[in-house]
Amino acid sequence: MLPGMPARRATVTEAVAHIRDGDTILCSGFGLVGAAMSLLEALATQSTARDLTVVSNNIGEPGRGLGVLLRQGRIRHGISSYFTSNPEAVAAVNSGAITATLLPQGTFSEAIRAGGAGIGGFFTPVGAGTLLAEGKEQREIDGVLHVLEAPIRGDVAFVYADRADELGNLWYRKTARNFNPLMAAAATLTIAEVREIVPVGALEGESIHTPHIYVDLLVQSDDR
Amino acid sequence: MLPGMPARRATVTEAVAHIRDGDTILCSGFGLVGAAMSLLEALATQSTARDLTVVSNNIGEPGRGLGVLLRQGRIRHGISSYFTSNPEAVAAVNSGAITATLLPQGTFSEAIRAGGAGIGGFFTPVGAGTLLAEGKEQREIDGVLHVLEAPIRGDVAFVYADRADELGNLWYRKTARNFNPLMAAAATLTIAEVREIVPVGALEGESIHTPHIYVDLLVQSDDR
Amino acid sequence: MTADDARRAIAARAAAELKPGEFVNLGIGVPTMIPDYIPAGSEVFLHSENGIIGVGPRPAPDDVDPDLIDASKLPVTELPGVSFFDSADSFAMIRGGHVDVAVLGALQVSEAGDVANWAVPGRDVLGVGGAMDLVVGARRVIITMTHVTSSGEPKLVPECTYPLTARACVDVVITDLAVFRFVGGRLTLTELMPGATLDGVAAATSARYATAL
Amino acid sequence: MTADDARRAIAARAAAELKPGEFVNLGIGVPTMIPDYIPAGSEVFLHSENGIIGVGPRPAPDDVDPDLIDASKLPVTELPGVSFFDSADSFAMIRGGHVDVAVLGALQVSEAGDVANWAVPGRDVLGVGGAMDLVVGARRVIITMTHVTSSGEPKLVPECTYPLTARACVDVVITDLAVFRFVGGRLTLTELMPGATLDGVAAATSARYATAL
Repeated sequence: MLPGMPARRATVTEAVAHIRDGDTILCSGFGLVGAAMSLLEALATQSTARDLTVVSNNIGEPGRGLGVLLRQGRIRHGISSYFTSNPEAVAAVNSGAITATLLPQGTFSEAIRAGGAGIGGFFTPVGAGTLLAEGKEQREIDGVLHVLEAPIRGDVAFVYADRADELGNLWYRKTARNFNPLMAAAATLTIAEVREIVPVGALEGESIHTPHIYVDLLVQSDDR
Repeated sequence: MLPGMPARRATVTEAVAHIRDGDTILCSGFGLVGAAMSLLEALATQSTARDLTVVSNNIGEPGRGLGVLLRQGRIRHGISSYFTSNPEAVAAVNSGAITATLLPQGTFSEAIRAGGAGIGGFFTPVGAGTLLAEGKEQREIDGVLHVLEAPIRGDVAFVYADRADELGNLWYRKTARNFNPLMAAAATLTIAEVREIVPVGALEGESIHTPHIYVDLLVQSDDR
Repeated sequence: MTADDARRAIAARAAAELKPGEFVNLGIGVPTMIPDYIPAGSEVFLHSENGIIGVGPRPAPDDVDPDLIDASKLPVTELPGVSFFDSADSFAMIRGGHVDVAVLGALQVSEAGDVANWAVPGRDVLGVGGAMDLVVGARRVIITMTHVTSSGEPKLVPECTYPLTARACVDVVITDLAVFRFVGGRLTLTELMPGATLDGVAAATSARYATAL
Repeated sequence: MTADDARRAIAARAAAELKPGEFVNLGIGVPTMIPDYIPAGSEVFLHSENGIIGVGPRPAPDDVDPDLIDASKLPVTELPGVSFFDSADSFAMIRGGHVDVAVLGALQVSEAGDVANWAVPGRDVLGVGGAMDLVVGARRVIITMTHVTSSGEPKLVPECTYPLTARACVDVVITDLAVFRFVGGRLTLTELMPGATLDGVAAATSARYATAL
């Protein structure tokens, strides 16, 4: 979140102009559900930013979502729980075209939450004693081996919401919520692609999933 | 959460019969807002459980909520961010009648969340280098001093919700949400006092704050 | 018995392990067949780690909702009382011990209850998903797998040779030949599947195990 | 000037520090008077750590909603676009650096920007609330306080003698005598309050400071 700015409306073109070479981008979505497809398309077609680190549960699918950016050779590093859903991402790691950090999905989620929540690190029992804990600090807590995991933050987050009000409060539909609230909180600049923008007051205060404090730019989705 | 049981309806009397001597009870509420007042009253008048550890942002008010239990001498230890809102709690600590653990409110909240979320501990910059970090592990992370905090769990949680469906899904109203979702997730037995019980399906899936996986007993509130 | 029959027999047997009121997470593969064998009204609540409790059956093609999928990324329906939550909350549920049962496939299970189910040495080690979280966090871990690999190698082994998912976390193993439980920490054959024999199981198992039918 | 006038002057001056679009947390005491001095339509969004963004004015007695309070445990109203969240999420916002400004009272501020505002030695050290989280987490920390204690002791001191809330976290100090900022890490007097003099400030301040009016 940038300091002192309410969410502003922007076009996808204006939005992706913020992405710089070397940026870390948090990309929401479980597979392509809840992914900001219009922003990803604009990033592929209207931006030349490269050497990107992408933090995303999957690296898109072949030729779809982040998969386009991968084919363009603009991804330098991926942080993910499941590269395997895009065979081209696996091939890119194996050929050395990109580097990879693999995390258990719960650790991946919790690390992004920690990044947004100002937590310096956390101990989890998940992955302790396995290949994925190699090189990380491990210790027994109450007799159970835990591994210390670091927070994850991004320069930019691409999130997708079904509805936003004009302030930038977000509401996610069904399982499209997934990583969106975590990523919205963990980036310096949070760009929300939304299906529908409603007047202030149209969302119930108890039902807002991401308060507008986390949202910098609102972009109308052209995905559906 | 007890294994393998959907939320069951119970009277306050049946509910407080689960409390044993020496139990740790997570008591929600910021002041008395969002506190399970019917359960607290039943605990005071219909149970003799003693040597209790109470985890609550405040130890009630004089003669109200947890303040009644305090007067009865049934609290052994308090974990709180603000004992000061009940002068009798302060006096009890100073006389040695109860022992106290003071935590910054954000650390208190995060520790309960960690307890429910299976996190073994977390580093926070808050409190590092102060009196409240004494005796705790501290380390610099990215140049900032952090303190390691442990998770908090309870034997029982008393939570208060405005609405529950018959499965035990909970919905909290306005600022009465406060510690309720955290505490509901961090106890072996979670007892929810609710203003209104509605049919299954009456709460929107996206709006449920505490899924019924966390709720063991549902009690009708007689507080309002 | 065809391979599909074998898989269906495993799924049906696994379904019988689930008790009313339990919150259950079903992994990909054989576990996704389990809902077909859960009687209606049994009050087994299905959790999927992408953020839902109250998963219903697969929809008819015309009823697919693009925002409603399970962890296999396939369309599902929702049951009354459904709730949705984000991924951090979902894995808080799993890691925090709130999910009663996880049913998953495996590549190997050791006689100590270790499980390997995410990676094959020498092949890509680039997808783990929620497997580690589920076997560590769920109160009861049920492994469903064919008894041997496609080349006939035992999967119930003295020690896992594949990269571990977690140590000492398995409670029940259901294969096309038998059901095993860890009784007092010891791998124990407790039931033969229809048509299987004790000798057949012994020949197909390299792990040491007790027998208590 | 009465004590209440002095407090109101501090609150009015603090209000002028807040910029449109900022998310602001107001502590107890003088900061609670600040909303009276924020012009309508200024788009300053008030956060209260018990779980709300969009705090409105105090309600008329007949309009009190028992479920709608601020961190002082007093009734408030809600503005359009209000959102509610739990305490872990609220402090994630604070600690994670999402709240732009925290305005709090203090017992002492040191010339290094340390603040002590939760405990007096020899008295009860049993209430800290959200003070530590706010001064560590907020992007900008504005301290509002009377320049000296009721017994005339300076509160702007070389080194805090009261238990610390946090080190090197203060950005602006507004008292009844002056406004100070940390400029290049150095405590700097930047403005005199109406009626105050440089000599008067110097006499009431034991911290070393630069002057840049």
